[in-house]
Amino acid sequence: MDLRTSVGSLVLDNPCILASGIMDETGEGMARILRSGAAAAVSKSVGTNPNPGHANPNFIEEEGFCLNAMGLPNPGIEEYAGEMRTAAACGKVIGSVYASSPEEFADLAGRMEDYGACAVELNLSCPHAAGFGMEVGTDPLMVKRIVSAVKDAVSIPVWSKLTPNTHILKDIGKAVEDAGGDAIVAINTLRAMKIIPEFGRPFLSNRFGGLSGSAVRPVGVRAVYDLYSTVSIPIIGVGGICGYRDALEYIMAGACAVQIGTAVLSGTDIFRKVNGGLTDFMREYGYPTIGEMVGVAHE
Amino acid sequence: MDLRTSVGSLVLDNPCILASGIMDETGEGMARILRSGAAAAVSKSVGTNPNPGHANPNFIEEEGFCLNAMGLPNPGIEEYAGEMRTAAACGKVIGSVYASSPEEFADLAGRMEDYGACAVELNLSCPHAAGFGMEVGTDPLMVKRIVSAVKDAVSIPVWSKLTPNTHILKDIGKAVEDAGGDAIVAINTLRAMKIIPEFGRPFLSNRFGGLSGSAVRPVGVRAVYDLYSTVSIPIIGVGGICGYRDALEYIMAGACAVQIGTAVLSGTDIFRKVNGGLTDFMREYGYPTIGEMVGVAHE
Amino acid sequence: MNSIVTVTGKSDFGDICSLSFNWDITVGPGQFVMVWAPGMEEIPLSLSSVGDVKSVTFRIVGRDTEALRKKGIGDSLSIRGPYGNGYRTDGSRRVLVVGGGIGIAPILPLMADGFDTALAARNAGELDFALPAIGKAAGKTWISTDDGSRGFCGNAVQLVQEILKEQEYDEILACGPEVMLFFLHKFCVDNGMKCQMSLERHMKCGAGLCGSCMIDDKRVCADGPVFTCDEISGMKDFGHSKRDPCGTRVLFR
Amino acid sequence: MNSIVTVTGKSDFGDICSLSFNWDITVGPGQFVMVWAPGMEEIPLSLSSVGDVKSVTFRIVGRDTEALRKKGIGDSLSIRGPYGNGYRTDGSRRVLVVGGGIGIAPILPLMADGFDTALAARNAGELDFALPAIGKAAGKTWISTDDGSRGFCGNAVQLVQEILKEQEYDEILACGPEVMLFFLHKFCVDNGMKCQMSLERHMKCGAGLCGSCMIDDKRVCADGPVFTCDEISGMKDFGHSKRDPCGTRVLFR
Ligand SMILES: Cc1cc2nc3c(=O)[nH]c(=O)nc-3n(C[C@H](O)[C@H](O)[C@H](O)COP(=O)(O)OP(=O)(O)OC[C@H]3O[C@@H](n4cnc5c(N)ncnc54)[C@H](O)[C@@H]3O)c2cc1C
Ligand SMILES: Cc1cc2nc3c(=O)[nH]c(=O)nc-3n(C[C@H](O)[C@H](O)[C@H](O)COP(=O)(O)OP(=O)(O)OC[C@H]3O[C@@H](n4cnc5c(N)ncnc54)[C@H](O)[C@@H]3O)c2cc1C
Ligand SMILES: Cc1cc2nc3c(=O)[nH]c(=O)nc-3n(C[C@H](O)[C@H](O)[C@H](O)COP(=O)(O)O)c2cc1C
Ligand SMILES: Cc1cc2nc3c(=O)[nH]c(=O)nc-3n(C[C@H](O)[C@H](O)[C@H](O)COP(=O)(O)O)c2cc1C
Ligand code: FES
Ligand code: FES
Repeated sequence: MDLRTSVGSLVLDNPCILASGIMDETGEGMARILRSGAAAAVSKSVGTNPNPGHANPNFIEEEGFCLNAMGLPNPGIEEYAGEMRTAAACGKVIGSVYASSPEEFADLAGRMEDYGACAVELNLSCPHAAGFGMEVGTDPLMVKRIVSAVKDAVSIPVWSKLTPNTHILKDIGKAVEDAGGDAIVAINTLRAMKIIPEFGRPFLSNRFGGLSGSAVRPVGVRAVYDLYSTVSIPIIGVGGICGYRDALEYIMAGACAVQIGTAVLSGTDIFRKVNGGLTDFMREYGYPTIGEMVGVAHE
Repeated sequence: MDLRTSVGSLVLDNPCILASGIMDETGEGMARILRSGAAAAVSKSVGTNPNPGHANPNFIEEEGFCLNAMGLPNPGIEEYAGEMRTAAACGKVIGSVYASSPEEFADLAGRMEDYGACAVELNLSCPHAAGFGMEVGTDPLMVKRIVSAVKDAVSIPVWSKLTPNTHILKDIGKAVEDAGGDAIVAINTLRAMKIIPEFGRPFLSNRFGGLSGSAVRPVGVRAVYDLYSTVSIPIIGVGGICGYRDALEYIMAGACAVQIGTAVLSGTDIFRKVNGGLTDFMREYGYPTIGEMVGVAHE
Repeated sequence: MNSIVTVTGKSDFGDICSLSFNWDITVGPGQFVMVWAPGMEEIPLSLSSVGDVKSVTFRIVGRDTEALRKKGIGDSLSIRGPYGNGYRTDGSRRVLVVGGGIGIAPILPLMADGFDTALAARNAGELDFALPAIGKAAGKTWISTDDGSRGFCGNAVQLVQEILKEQEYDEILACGPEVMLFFLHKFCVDNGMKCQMSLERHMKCGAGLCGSCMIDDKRVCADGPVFTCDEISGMKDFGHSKRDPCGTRVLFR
Repeated sequence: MNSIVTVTGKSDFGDICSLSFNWDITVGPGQFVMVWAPGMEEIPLSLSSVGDVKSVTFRIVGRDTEALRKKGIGDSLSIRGPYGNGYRTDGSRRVLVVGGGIGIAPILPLMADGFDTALAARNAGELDFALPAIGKAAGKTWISTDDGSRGFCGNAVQLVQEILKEQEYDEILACGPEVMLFFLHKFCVDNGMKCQMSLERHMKCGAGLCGSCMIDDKRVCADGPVFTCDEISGMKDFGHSKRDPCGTRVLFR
């Protein structure tokens, strides 16, 4: 069984990538995940300036899902250089960036390339950061301009991470493809809220947050399925993957690789476990490569 | 403690309503739920002609959520007269209708009024019926035309049930309000999919379905919170309510009543249980009426 | 939650087929599952054995049962459930189990539990699938066929009348065509016997949500499929009408 | 999942406050919770008692601890957790527990378990909150203050050196300011003693996801907060630098 897969020109040892925002604020955090069996790690989404993110409370886990509103905390692109270099020395790192204009995106992406990123991931999808994320990522024209600007600025592959909080996901996917984007990552979290009745107010300091974990998997699989039927660039699936069968849902829906976030709660060995499960499954069901499984659910 | 609440001019004995599509294909099913403590029941969404819905499999329950693609099965508005009359004899019934044009919506709504419905609920949100539901309900202009046409045709309150599968929920809510809609119901299910790896294909015959149950509650609460800050007509909250604290999340987000669907899986006594829990909570936390709790999480 | 199980055994008896599989879930006699594989619609089937190895036994009556019969050892099936309440037996009553036609399949687990059993079918061939179970039965068994080609000549109700001449029972547990159950229920009511009967209606969710399987205000999938004598007595639809997949009421012939 | 608990007890000792509440969850000594109520930011606090009644004991150092101290009996708190690994004690080693300053709070459950304990503080007043626990301690207790106002005059490391003159131990379990732990760790390494130490970093999720609490490649919230002597020996950041809420590295003074 061969777990290797490729996202366009980028070849990965296995399909499992660390999702952005998970243990990746520091270079050593990413390095550890790379040692734990992930084929690559996506960095924390980094902006131009240092950002402490939203105040606590900004995270809660419930049965079946997590809600977070970290608010994109990061030390700023300048300071992040060291973290990227530490991580990139240990394996493949994808630099995630957020910005509010095409120029700023292009600038940040260029820095990530300089720092040794093997690809850049554009955060067009965070649901709880005013002026960023899905606020720029639900306008197909804006998305097109951002992707074009970044494509002009870097020579590494450009991935666009999209939001499921829209009825025009296919249009946005098309915009990415039209602008020359190299891959689409889907999904980011669902815009959500938790209220504490005893206090009569929202739990998260930011009120709104993003839903992740098992609960969003059926939405993510659907999004990947929808995109696969619309674009021909590679798709990376993410959202609620907790085991190999979840990863297979995404792969069969059309993803050539997957990202794992919330399931790191169950341990950093999740990457090894998923890869082990995939190997056994492929042996039992006669799939020689990951590629043979990509998109089969469309047949 | 007084559990009474009102949705505009409609006064309800308690805030718990049966959601559309649950045990309401028949009049006797709705009658049973009304006897089980629900203040009102929403009928199955009914269209002009008989519709067997999508083929089996069209439902699956997992931990924390259900996925369904019933495909709006119903005997057609003509045949449904008997069911409505049976149910309306036992209590308040809201007639849910689906259609693809303003005229058809108006026609169906008129029939529901004739049958004794105390309000009509426009299904602008089903995520798995081609040409209906969210396909008409994500275009604010179309929504406005539909609501206007129905308002002209009936004298009972007109509720619009909206989809969370969009980034323009507030615009749609505004369109409903502008057209004179009497209330907004949020949310319908999230468009979603489940793939069976061993078979390499989607489980649901329709491939796409709708996600319901606990998993969608944080999305529903957020939607109600967003709408409450946008419109001033009443809002009815629905999505993943399994207990009184879940109902309180919706009420405090801005809902004056709630609907319960998937939690009927746990028993038809869910309505009584939620009402009991609400009474105890209101006593302990000093809320004399439901109305005092509506929207408090915005303060 | 569905389970993907692998078929480990298969037997064919004319137009009746039985598939067995390992499925590590506790199931009671009378409970059912929703069975699916690509290429067919998902259908409800009762479990015809409920030990470590489970099985379903079905008559080929249409497209989906035809598709299911094509499955062989090693093939995968999607199984949702178990759903429904099953028969309640507490040992305090003398019980006679009655199965008619393919309705014999769901009562095979009761037979395996040692209850006395009456089996009725149109002809001898239609009973073949039950012969292995009859061979192993610890309780008494009686057989009737409409054409007399095996056992007593007559229908299920007539067979029960015969049995009650020689033996006393407090309760009847039954499964079979609704017309048989209708007359058996009437017989029980007339003779002051308790009964539990497994009913059928068109099923979609199987779990008690969609409301497509209603008889009056009861969901066959979740409140049943096994109902008591009293519950059935109150059902206006019983023996009278059912719902098609649109929810339209259809009268029995 | 957070729990909403009701404060059932409160004590104030100068700038140290203790709140107790009923919370029906199993917690081990050294584990912590994220505590919140409207009007404050959520903060990590170790449990200072882990029996049927739980408590947190905290020094007022800023806005959120100030807000928390305003809570009284009957008020509600949101509690997330318990998080972290806690101290591992298996009875096979002779253990000395060492607490410094507010770092005494997390080791009170160990004291309640009967372990011998050394408590160090700046002055007598800062030890007041521990007196009830010292009164009830089954194991030996030693005290030191920087100014000699109570017990031995000196810091925690000096106190430990004194204790080891009269008594043998295999392992030290400690909590306190990082500078104290730094020298205590060095002492353990130099003297071939095992140790476990509870560390602190800025926490957001508390659950091991967000990565804001990293020391080297370890998450203090999920891989710690209690680390072994060997783990700490490998930490370049220990006693040297921490991360601010942006993730920027900040050197200790
Ligand atoms: C609780 C329950 C348990 C059952 N157990 C058994 C069993 O153990 N063995 C067995 O042979 N049969 C059993 N049946 C009946 C079985 O489900 C049908 O024979 C089967 O669905 C026929 O499908 P088909 O496509 O082959 O035939 P079709 O040509 O589709 O239909 C033939 C007839 O089967 C019935 N049917 C079809 N689809 C459904 C459905 N979704 N739900 C209910 N009935 C349906 C209808 O009466 C229909 O007229 C059970 C039914 C129920 C409700
Ligand atoms: C695992 C753990 C257990 C702890 N247990 C206790 C305890 O039992 N008793 C006790 O008094 N204190 C404990 N603390 C420290 C406590 O969390 C801080 O004192 C508190 O957060 C200060 O908040 P503030 O707003 O009052 O002060 P601020 O003015 O906000 O900050 C004062 C200092 O507190 C620390 N701090 C602030 N916010 C955080 C945060 N989110 N995470 C970590 N540190 C923070 C920083 O060092 C900061 O410089 C613990 C910390 C951790 C990480
Ligand atoms: C704590 C946390 C922080 C996150 N931060 C980011 C981020 O900075 N950038 C981003 O693109 N996605 C971020 N995400 C979203 C994840 O990368 C992922 O898309 C989402 O959580 C769904 O996957 P999962 O269910 O496997 O977690 C974050 C998610 C969580 C839970
Ligand atoms: C089996 C099933 C059938 C449904 N049918 C309808 C329908 O006909 N019309 C409609 O507006 N919503 C329908 N819904 C959506 C529910 O009314 C409700 O909006 C949704 O399930 C979320 O609420 P819940 O989590 O309480 O179930 C259906 C949901 C389920 C699970
Ligand atoms: S089949 Fe859905 S309620 Fe019975
Ligand atoms: S606080 Fe988030 S990983 Fe430790």
